[in-house]
Amino acid sequence: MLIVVLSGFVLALLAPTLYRLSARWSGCVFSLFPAVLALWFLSHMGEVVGGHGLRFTYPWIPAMGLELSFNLDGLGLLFALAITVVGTLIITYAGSYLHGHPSLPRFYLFILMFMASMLGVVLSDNLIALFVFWELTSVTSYFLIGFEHDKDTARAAALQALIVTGTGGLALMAGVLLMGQIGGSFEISALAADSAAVQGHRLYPLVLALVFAGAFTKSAQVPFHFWLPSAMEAPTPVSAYLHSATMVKAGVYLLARLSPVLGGSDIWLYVVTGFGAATMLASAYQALYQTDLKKILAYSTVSVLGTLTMLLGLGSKYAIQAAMVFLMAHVLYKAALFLVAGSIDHETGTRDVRQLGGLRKTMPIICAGAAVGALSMAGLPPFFGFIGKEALYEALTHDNVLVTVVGVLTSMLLFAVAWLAGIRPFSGEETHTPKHPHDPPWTMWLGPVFLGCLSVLFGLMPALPEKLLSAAAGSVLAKEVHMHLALWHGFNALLVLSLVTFGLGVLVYLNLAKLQKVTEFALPAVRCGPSHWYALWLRFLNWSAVGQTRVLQNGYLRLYLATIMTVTAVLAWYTFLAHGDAGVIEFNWGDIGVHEWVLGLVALAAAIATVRAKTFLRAVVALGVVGYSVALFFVLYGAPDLAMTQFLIETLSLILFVFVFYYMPPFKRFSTRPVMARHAAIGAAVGALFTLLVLVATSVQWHPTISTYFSQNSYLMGQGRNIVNVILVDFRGFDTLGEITVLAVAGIGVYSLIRLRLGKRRDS
Amino acid sequence: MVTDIICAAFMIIGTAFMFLGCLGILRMPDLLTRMQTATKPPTLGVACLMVSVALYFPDIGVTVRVLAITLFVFLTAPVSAHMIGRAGYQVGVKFWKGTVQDDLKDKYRGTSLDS
Amino acid sequence: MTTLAFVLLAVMSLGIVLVFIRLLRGPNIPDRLVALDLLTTVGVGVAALYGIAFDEPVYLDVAIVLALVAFLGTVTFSRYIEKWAHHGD
Amino acid sequence: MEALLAIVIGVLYASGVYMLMRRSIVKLIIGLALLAHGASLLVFTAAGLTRAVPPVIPEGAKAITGTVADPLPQALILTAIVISFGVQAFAMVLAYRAYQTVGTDDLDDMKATDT
Amino acid sequence: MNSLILRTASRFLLILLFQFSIFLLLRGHNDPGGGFVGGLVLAAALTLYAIAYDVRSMRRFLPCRAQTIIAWGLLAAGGSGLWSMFKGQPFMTGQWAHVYIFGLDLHLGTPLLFDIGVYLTVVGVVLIIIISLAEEVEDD
Amino acid sequence: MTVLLWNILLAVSWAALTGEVTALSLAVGFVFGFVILYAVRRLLRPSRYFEKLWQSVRLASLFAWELLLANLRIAYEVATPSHNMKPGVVAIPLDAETDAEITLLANLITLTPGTLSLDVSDDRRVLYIHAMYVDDAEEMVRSIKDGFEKRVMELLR
Amino acid sequence: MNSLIALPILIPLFVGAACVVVWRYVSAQRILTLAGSIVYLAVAVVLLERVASEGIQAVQKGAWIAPFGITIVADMFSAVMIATTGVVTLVIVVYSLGSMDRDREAWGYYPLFNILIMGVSGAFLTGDIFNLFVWFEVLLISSFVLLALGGERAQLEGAIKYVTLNLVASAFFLAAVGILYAMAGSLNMADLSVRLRDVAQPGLVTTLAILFLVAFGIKGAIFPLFFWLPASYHTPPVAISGIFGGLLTKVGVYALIRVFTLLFLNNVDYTHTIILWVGAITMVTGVLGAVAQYEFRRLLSFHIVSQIGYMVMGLGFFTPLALSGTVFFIVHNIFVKTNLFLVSGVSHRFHGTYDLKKLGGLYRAHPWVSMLFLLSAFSLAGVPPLSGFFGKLVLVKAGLGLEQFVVVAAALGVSLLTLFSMTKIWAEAFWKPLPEGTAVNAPGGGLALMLGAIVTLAVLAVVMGVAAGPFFELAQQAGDQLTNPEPYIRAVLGARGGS
Ligand code: NA
Ligand code: NA
Repeated sequence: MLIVVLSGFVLALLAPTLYRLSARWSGCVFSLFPAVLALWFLSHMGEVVGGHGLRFTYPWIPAMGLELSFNLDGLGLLFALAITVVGTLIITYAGSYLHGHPSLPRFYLFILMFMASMLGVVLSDNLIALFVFWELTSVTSYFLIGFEHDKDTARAAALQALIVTGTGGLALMAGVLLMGQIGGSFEISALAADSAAVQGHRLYPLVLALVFAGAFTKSAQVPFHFWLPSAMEAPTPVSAYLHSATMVKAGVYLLARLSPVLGGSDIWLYVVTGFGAATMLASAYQALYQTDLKKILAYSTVSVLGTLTMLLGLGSKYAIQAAMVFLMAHVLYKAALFLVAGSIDHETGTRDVRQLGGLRKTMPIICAGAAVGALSMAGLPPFFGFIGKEALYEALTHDNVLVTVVGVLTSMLLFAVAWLAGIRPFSGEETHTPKHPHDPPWTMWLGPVFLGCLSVLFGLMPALPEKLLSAAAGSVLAKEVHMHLALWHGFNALLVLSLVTFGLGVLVYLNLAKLQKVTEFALPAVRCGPSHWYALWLRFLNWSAVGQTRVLQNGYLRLYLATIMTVTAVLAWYTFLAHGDAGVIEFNWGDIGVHEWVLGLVALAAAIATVRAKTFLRAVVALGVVGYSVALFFVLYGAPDLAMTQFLIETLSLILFVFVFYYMPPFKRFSTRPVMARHAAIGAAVGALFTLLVLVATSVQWHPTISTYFSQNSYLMGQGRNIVNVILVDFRGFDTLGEITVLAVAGIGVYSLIRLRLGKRRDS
Repeated sequence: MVTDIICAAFMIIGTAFMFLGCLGILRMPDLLTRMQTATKPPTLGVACLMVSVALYFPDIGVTVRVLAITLFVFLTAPVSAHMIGRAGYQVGVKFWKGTVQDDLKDKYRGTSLDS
Repeated sequence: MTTLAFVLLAVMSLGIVLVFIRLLRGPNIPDRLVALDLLTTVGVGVAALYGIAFDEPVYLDVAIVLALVAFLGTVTFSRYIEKWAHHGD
Repeated sequence: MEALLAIVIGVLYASGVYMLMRRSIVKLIIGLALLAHGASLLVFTAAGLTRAVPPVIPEGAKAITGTVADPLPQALILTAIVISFGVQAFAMVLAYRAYQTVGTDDLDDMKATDT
Repeated sequence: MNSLILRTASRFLLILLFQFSIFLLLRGHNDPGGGFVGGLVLAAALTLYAIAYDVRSMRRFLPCRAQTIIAWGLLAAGGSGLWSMFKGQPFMTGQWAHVYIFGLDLHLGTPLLFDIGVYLTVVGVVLIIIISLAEEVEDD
Repeated sequence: MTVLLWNILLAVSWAALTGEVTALSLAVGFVFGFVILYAVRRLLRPSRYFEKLWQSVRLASLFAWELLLANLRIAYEVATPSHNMKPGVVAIPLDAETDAEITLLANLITLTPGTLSLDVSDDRRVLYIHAMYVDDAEEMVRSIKDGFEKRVMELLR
Repeated sequence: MNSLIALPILIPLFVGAACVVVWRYVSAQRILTLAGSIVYLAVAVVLLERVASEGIQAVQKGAWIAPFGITIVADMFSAVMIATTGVVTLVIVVYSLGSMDRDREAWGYYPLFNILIMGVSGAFLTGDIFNLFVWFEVLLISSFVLLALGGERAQLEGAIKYVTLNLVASAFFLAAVGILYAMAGSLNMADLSVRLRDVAQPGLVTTLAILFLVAFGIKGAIFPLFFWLPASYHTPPVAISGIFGGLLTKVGVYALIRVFTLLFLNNVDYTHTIILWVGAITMVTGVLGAVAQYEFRRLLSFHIVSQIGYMVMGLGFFTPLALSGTVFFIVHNIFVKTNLFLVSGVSHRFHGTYDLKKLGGLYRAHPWVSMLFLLSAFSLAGVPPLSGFFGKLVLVKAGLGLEQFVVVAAALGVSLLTLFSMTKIWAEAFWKPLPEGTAVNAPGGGLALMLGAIVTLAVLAVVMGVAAGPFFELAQQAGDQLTNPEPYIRAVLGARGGS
């Protein structure tokens, strides 16, 4: 199993290299891989439908609760087959569709990687592993959508898809982690076994919201659906694969997979059903307004995803069964229709339905495939789509009238859409198109034809997929399910509904233009809403980013300093006043000798003189006085070594000052009085802070210092009488080593900075 | 005892000379006259204080250092004065109104330095 | 002797104040420089008095260093003042 | 005594901070120097002051017996002084180079790398 | 702009201060002084000489480039700590040898070598800064 | 010869500085002295030494006397409220030639009564001094030339 | 034997000094530096292995017993940081051999680089708070010089801000150390940890903690103290940007973590809450800053700030899991961020600009370089299964465990925006067709070395993700040691466990 999932990644990485071996037949060669996988999955069909799911566990990062545990049950198998079978057809198709495209090797890389990730999603039992694969599908789809990256629109669409699904992904991540935390395990099977623990927890609504965010964005539920139509910038094989058969179903898959854990509650019911219902109706409606073949299909896909979501929300046995059937039907016809759309685009050079017509003559094989797909989509017998719709109606009628009405309305609209997308380009008169169309090579019609055949076959012999679908529904419902599918149920209410649907559908199609005009008023609300938000969000993001940066990173060093100093002063003062103990401070003015007063005042006056100096030299002289005063303090309090060093260093610093700033212009007064006052206030706050800290430090001593050790051992062990020096070269010689290193680097730095002048050379 | 008295005397004289220099630099009217008072009395003051120190610490090491300091001060103080005076003259500091003679003015045309 | 040294230290401090006033008042840079030079010379004296006051001859070493740096500083400053003068700043 | 020094330290920090916020690059460097003085005086004062007894073990003794100034902060400050000398020397040259290359000492003209 | 008086004085002072700096270096372990102060004094003396004459004249006193002095200083200081590592003791464990010459008990140890490293580094650094800056100013 | 003298001088001063006048400290001092002199060998010129001793004592006593006088005079000037001085810059023609002579002379002048060496002319022929009491400039020039300059030249030649 | 711990400090010192000795012979400097960095890496790996198998290692420098001498101590956190430093150093050296210009090489690049590594290693290994200050200064001065080396205008302007603000931080740091010593009487961090436990005025410790927070916060570039970083990190040559962006800022974070797990635990509710929120705001402001940028390296620089926020957030959570996540995240970030800078250098080689608007077409022209960028960029954005994902995962998990939902939401939002700006680079520099008028340069010599460096780090980003297990176990050990300082204290102070 590990090989099944991971080999895709390995092959993907090798794809660009392998491609060179046989560029011409690369599509066929690479399609062998999913075909083999499909066969492998088919070979396990017996065990799975017999209720003996396969489980494989490999440790990955146990410390993070991350294991590669794969579960092949009905639901997983259904999806895995969809992924591999459609994958086979798509890759075959793409080999021709993108033949000669410079980036074709990379296409294989990403599509194979995507496929492997998708398999990982539908097979993982570990939530974190599932999430890992989930994110990989988002990322690989980013590259697939942006495949034609020379186009601005493709890049924008790729980004949009990534941002929307990425946002959902992050929510899902939080949801997954919370779920694991609440439920005590990251294995879905373990969580499902104890779903009460999760659902009873006070954070359950949060978990639910997060998981929904992930699933709804991925499966393009309203209001997050807008990315999917934009994503039609992708090459058609990608749309066919990702945006009909696989990735967008990942959200639906997630809801199905987690419904034993999270489902069954009222929130689940209302939220999931509500979003699903809104999506199915709104997108079906929007589909009518599209002229781009692929966008029509995209909106219809969104609508179906809504239907599936709604069914998962309802959660009843019928609903789940219907979901499985409907899902399979959709995979079969929608992938086919996308491939058809791609072929039309490829052959005629346009996808605009208004420009297309009469293609049945020039592209007969494609036309056949398209017709089957469209009729199945329209829900007409004897195609599998009809069975799907029947199952849907059965589930809805078992529930309530509202959802039934929504279902019927959606089906009605989709009927018209199916006609628009699958029949209209082939019927009527031939039109003039940019290229002269004819049937594409077999690799490009194989897909629609094969899928069409399956639609017919399953429609006529529904018993064939019955067991698999039962097993899948069983996985969702966590109990054994025995479905019975048939084309003909007798003349009952469902049939009436179907007939009504067809009738209305025909009416809608025939009066499309009028209908469009009548309902136009609702369009902006539906269409512009969410994608407009995205645009707004982008603009807001950019605005706030630029604005924030302009405010914070404004380039004025003094403002940076003012900020830092203010933060320091405010935070430290607040902390001291709120937590500190001001009572410990002892003032002692009595013990100051005259010379100490004088020295202190001189130091103060010199500091102030430095600040107020009007010329550079005055400032330097005053600074020198400050430095010498400091040295004299060292003299006064028993630090001759320090005093000597300070005198020498201060003098050398002054010399450097004079050396360096020899040619600098005289001081100018730049600042206005209020600015200076503000800066003075900041300075005072910081200065007062340090005065305070010194007073505190001199008043408090919690523990005796370690200095006694030095006094005792400096001569005996360090062989020196000057304790300071012994500390410097021995006890704490490491400090000194670092210190002379600093000095050395400073010296070399000055040297190099003075001598190496790339800036000047380039300027001149 | 005698040593102590001599030591104290030198200390007082030395300090007095130094204070004299400090007072002079404040009181004198122009740069060069200030330098006259800032150079000579403090140099002598340091010498006196050094004698006092040498008497106070009867130690050969101290004595040598005292000699070294005295020598150093006597060597450097005039050089400092010379440097400052020259610089002051060159930047064209103004003489006191009572100045009677200036033989140097041909050598430099004083350039004014706004300090 | 120690007491005497302390008293003289106070006198010396007063002297420092006087020099400091000159340092602040200028009016020209050379005036300040003279003041600074004198300040360090006084510092040498203070170090000597301090050594006596606290019976600690190590301050003599400080005095030597102080004398050295005073000279160095003064010389450098004067040199640059001259340079400035010639530079026409 | 600590009280007076605490105020001196506060003023040094305050003036250093104030100077850092000027627009002239030279004042910036002066501000850094003031901060460095403040920091070394702070370390010195905070650890407690002892008048005039250097931490030197007298000739003949094997260890300190009486009260001496705490040697450890002195060693720390010595390290810090030397470090800040090196760093400031570099900062000065950097400022000089910047002045030379940008052609002004006004820091407000040196914000091309931010905006 | 040169001053004869200053030049003559600085020649005398250089000799005296050189000796004083070595004195400070060697006795630093027992009295105030040490590698830093010693190095700074010598550097100050050389700076004085550079100011009195010019940097080129001062450079003639250096046996090698200033950065080489710095490097050897670092190597001496760092190397003084290696000794003990070869003996299996932690880095920078003091190694002392008691040398008896002319009846005098002399303490020679790695901390002294360390201090010499400090001395060399300090001298080298101050000089390299002064040399760079002075030549920059003289170039202009 | 001079080098050797310098070297011995340095060895002795080293011993004195360390406070231990022993064979070892002298030897060490000699070694350091040698190193130092080697390092600064460009500074030294041939010169005589011992015969100068007497002259230097004479010069020193003259100097000490003048120094005391100078300071008392300044003390009077500073301590009294009014200024009685007549300052001025005076040029003194020089007979002294070598660096050492001129420097020593200039230093001595600076430390003595009311006079301060300001500068030496570029051709080393004139010493400019600032004097606080220029009553008679020529008398002043003469006294300096006969006093300090003569003795300095005696000593250093 | 235990001198092993000191070697990461000594090797760069001696190599650096030796490079100065052979100042005129650049090739000798290159060989020395390369050899030194290989030996360093070997030592670092051995040290890591030793710490993993034998526990915390400590050596008393000069054999002076703690807390009187300076202790060098390697717990798992330090050992991991040293090992990371070893890797990055070697990579940068290789990259420098291929990319550094002759001028800078001839004017001290290699010695300065070595000393920088010395300072970084010292900071990671020292057990003494003042010694930490010294190593900070060592790495700062080297970074100052490296930043300004060459003296181009942008470098100088950036360096002034960098130098000033870091020196301010140093002044605060020094003052804080002085006050700490005055009140607690020791400098050894383990000893201080014991001494600060029961004090009469815990509020004063908290006040002091704030001072350390500001000092290290400036150095580590947290909000609102980070201004120097985006002002300067994009100005020097790329190899220098790389080591700065990757390694240098983490030293500040390291110090922050060290003192706030060892010393300042008197009022965790107050201090670590501040840290937590500061972390949250830091990551948001940083990433917003990045969104606004169109200069490759400046964009990366703002991301540094943002990711510092992530690390600081982990400290704010202050649980073993969170600190493990932080350690993991730091290591990941060092590799990945360095690599992104290095990639920017390659793109600069090709087109002579860092401006994303002028760049383009790299994906078409250099697919392998693009893949290398992608691995790092997506790792930075936390895309699974690359290294960044696991760091994020653990931190988010830790935050959720504490029910810090707002902070976690911020972290996730930041992750999204990181992805957003990484894809901006991707879309602009790689996907977009090359705009008219942008130069196309021959890559010149040394490209193979540059790419070799990049490949190494990209592989590491993948390995740290796909095989995150062993790495995370080390991080877990580090996190456990950080939240339970007793073993550290015992290792430093011996059985006494205090003084
Ligand atoms: Na205290
Ligand atoms: Na104290």
